[in-house]
Amino acid sequence: MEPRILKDTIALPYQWALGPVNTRFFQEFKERRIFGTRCPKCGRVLVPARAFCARCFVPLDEWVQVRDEGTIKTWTYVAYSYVGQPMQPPYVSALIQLDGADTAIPHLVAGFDLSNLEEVRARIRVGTRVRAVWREDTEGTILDIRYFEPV
Amino acid sequence: MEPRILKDTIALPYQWALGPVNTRFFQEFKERRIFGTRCPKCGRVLVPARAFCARCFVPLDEWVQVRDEGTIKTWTYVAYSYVGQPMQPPYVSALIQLDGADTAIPHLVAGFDLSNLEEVRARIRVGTRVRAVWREDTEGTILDIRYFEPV
Amino acid sequence: MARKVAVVGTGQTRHGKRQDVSYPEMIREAVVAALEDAGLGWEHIDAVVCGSMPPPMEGTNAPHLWWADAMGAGGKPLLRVATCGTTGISIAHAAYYHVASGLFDVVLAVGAEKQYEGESQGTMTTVGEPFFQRQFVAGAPGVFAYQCNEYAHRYHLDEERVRAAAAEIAVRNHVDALDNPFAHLRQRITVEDVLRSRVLAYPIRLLDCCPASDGACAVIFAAGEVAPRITRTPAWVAGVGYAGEEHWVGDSDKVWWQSARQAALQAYRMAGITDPLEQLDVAELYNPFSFQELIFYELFGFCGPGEGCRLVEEGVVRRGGKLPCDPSGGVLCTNPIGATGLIRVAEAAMQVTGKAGAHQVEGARTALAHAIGGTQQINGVMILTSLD
Amino acid sequence: MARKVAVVGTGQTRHGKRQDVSYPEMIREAVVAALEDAGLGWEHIDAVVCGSMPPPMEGTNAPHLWWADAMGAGGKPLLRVATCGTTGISIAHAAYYHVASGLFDVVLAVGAEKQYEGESQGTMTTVGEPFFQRQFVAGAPGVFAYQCNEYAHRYHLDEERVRAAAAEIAVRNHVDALDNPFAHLRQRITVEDVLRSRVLAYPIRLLDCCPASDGACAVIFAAGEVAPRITRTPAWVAGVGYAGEEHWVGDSDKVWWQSARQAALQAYRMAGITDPLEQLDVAELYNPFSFQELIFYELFGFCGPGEGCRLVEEGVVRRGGKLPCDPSGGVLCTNPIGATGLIRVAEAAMQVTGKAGAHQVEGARTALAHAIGGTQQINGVMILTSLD
Ligand SMILES: [Zn+2]
Ligand SMILES: [Zn+2]
Repeated sequence: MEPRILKDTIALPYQWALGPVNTRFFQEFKERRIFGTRCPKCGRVLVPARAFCARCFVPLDEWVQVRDEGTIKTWTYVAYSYVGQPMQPPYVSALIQLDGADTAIPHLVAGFDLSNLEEVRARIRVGTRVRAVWREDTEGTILDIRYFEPV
Repeated sequence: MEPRILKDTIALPYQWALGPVNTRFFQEFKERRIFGTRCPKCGRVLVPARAFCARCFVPLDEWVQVRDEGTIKTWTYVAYSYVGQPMQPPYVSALIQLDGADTAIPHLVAGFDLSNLEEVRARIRVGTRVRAVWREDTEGTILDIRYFEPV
Repeated sequence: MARKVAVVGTGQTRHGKRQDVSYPEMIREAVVAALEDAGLGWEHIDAVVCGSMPPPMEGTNAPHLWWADAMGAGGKPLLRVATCGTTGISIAHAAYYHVASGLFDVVLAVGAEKQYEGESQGTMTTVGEPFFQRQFVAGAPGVFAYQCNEYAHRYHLDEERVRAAAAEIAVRNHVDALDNPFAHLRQRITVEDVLRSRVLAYPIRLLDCCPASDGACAVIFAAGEVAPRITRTPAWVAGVGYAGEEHWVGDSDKVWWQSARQAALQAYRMAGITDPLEQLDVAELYNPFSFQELIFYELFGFCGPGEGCRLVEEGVVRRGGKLPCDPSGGVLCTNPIGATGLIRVAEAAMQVTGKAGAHQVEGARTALAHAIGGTQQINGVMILTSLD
Repeated sequence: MARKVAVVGTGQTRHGKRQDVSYPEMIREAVVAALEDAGLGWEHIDAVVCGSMPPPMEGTNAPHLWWADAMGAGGKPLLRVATCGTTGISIAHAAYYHVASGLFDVVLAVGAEKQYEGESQGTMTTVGEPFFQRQFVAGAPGVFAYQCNEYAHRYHLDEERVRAAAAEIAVRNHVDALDNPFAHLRQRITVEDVLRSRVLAYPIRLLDCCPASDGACAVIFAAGEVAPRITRTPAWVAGVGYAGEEHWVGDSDKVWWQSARQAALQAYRMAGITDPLEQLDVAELYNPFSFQELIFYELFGFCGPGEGCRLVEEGVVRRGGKLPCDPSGGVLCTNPIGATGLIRVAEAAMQVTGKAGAHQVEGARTALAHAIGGTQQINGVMILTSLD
């Protein structure tokens, strides 16, 4: 007898509390401003803004605006798809260090033809400068930046 | 600033392999027959049929048919609801030891007015005899038994 | 013979609906409180053991990674333990093994839950395997209601008497919670309120049932050689016991519950306890449902089988009685599940070191902490003492 | 000083698409094989430590409870560990601590996954926190592709040279897997096949990437006093190292990867290893993506920073070379994730006890096992030796 398979889907709703620091970060984000918090001990500006420093374990409350332009620290061209994937491939995902920040954030790099890997490699490498392209109607989520485009 | 909440739903599909023992169990179930497996060491008939005995750690291959009638070992009347609940309350969930089995299985007890707890308590207690009410069109799942009804 | 180990610090968040903080911010509250209690810096922690319920509870599928910075875990061994309801006591056991092994001197244990961020009962339903049991497991109340109904029947107890004793337990826990600044439910209730509250899963009514809580707990374990240098009041781990059960919900006895009994007996043996009612000063039992507590009195040897009601009726288990149970208000008033078992350990440590504040059991020297988990599949016990 | 501990038995299932068996039936295959290898009965096991990926991977939210009977865990302490990709090595560490603590003499460690029952990459995407990172984490290939591209840039390496070395690693692993009866992918491939296979996440191509596997692994750890009575060939745990990383993916360096380096150095210190290339005979590295292996050569001191390609080019890390890596075919050919780190430990034990069959590295005495997990957040190492 061929062993059988039982199929089903599990769907559960969530409501995640942002807390005060993320709430304020995204409030500023809505206005197209990006903030980090500076650690009084190690001096680093951490982006996105944090409630505490992972290296010094001290609370952070000095908010520092950083630029919406920065440098690609590393990147990848995603050309495969899977169930539950938030983005539609192909796309470029990258770690971007914004000017004024000591850390990098993941986001998309786009604004040019993404259909061909070799063309993408010609536009993007570690060190490429990029600038945020914002949505018209910001909502206070990380997707208010549609993507970063090469400068 | 009031801290914000982010809402989303995560839905993922599954396909669970039944394996040979469960496959055969549900094949018989489709024909309205319930089987256990007898342990050669402790002698117990385990229902649903198992590939091995939890107490003796030996493989089991002696299939034994048990009756679709049995005794309530314990029960509860479920009157609350929650997101993701498989059944619609109110309902009676019970552990039922089928005649010929040494273990009990969870299932529903119904076939009478479930709207009132006191009436349910008058019908159901530990020790109450019940009998399976089968679906017309069995599919080889545990819900081929619609519920057990008091005899 | 294992290395000596003590609890040297504990911390809890305010428990309840904590939508004011993100998950890591909540974790950090508990961690900072435990470090302050121990007088330690995060740099003194050698390893971190943490855990919560299955991750679909909060929809973040490896939460320890998100919590890492809040626990000061960068550059340290970081273990995530998840045994279901037992998680908190499993964390305590695992942290204890870390220290007892001689490889680590100071280990931070962290348990947490944010039940308001997801669907707890929907998640717990998927704890059951998908072929046979999942359809009929009506969340935690459904599972444990089985046990409660079977209990009354087993010992031919008058249902009204059991009902009254359980209500009394619910009232006692709610009253005690008023003296615990961390407790979630803080409301004075009466036996009538319990009996009039709506049925969730018979015989469990709303006021027989724990709340869904957000919250975190942190406990610091230290080796015998270093504990006395950290604190003047170490709470020594005198005994541990931990036992699993078979898988199938209908296979084994959940009234004379083998894994609970075995966990307690193991811990007693290690701690040299032969008469728990005499030798324990306080117990923090895992009582998400009032009725269950009666069963634990019996399994843990506070009384004989079927005699649980008597301990309530005679006041033995209330504050001022011979063996106060759940002076914190218990799980019944506070249940951030992944933290809950660890809160039992923290409360036991607080009691034996005189740090329990308004809910202190006077003169407590030896305390039992306990948790259960799964569809009645795991029991864990830890005994703490101030006696060196 | 920790108590001496040895691996006394290992067992693996056939890995691959295992829709022929249910989850518990698959678990039991590995457990029975390990018990047979050790010549033990399940009654000789004192405690069980098990784990897998986050439970949404298989849609059963506390799988250890479902596995309990298959592991013979009834009446025994049962711990579930889940640290993400590191799970298998975390299980090994936790089981080792159990025995080292002196509380348990014989502990069974079990890791498993059934990737064909759910959506692995969809589940792994939800490992990221929901506010900032989750949208951009393109499953495991996306995360580790970051690391691979940064690596080539950091050391100003010619991309074609790195590409060729990674392809060579992929080919070597596939060839080696043909000698491993448990391996999932069993196909001879060429460098050209790798370079022609489709891009998943640049620079990672299909043949640079591990498969999704079903499978289980079981390893039995025993105390130094009893191990020699169980087996004539104990594989002694000579060193363990385990370290976490900060949370945010963009905060720390994943090329000169601190947690990997620290885990290895801790394990080396404990094992008395000062020159790994000389003192190790074989290494089972965690290489779900071919490129990553180059980075581990460097972090683990097999060569200097930026020199990984040379070890491949000179044949140092192939069978017959000075330090064969992944003679089992590695993660690249077999990846039932929750088992994968434990398979590294099992393979290391098999190698140092001469039990590796057709993929045996002749005369192997000391072996390194390794695993990584999370969004590059945890590294664990265990060193096994037949030298008493
Ligand atoms: Zn800092
Ligand atoms: Zn048997």
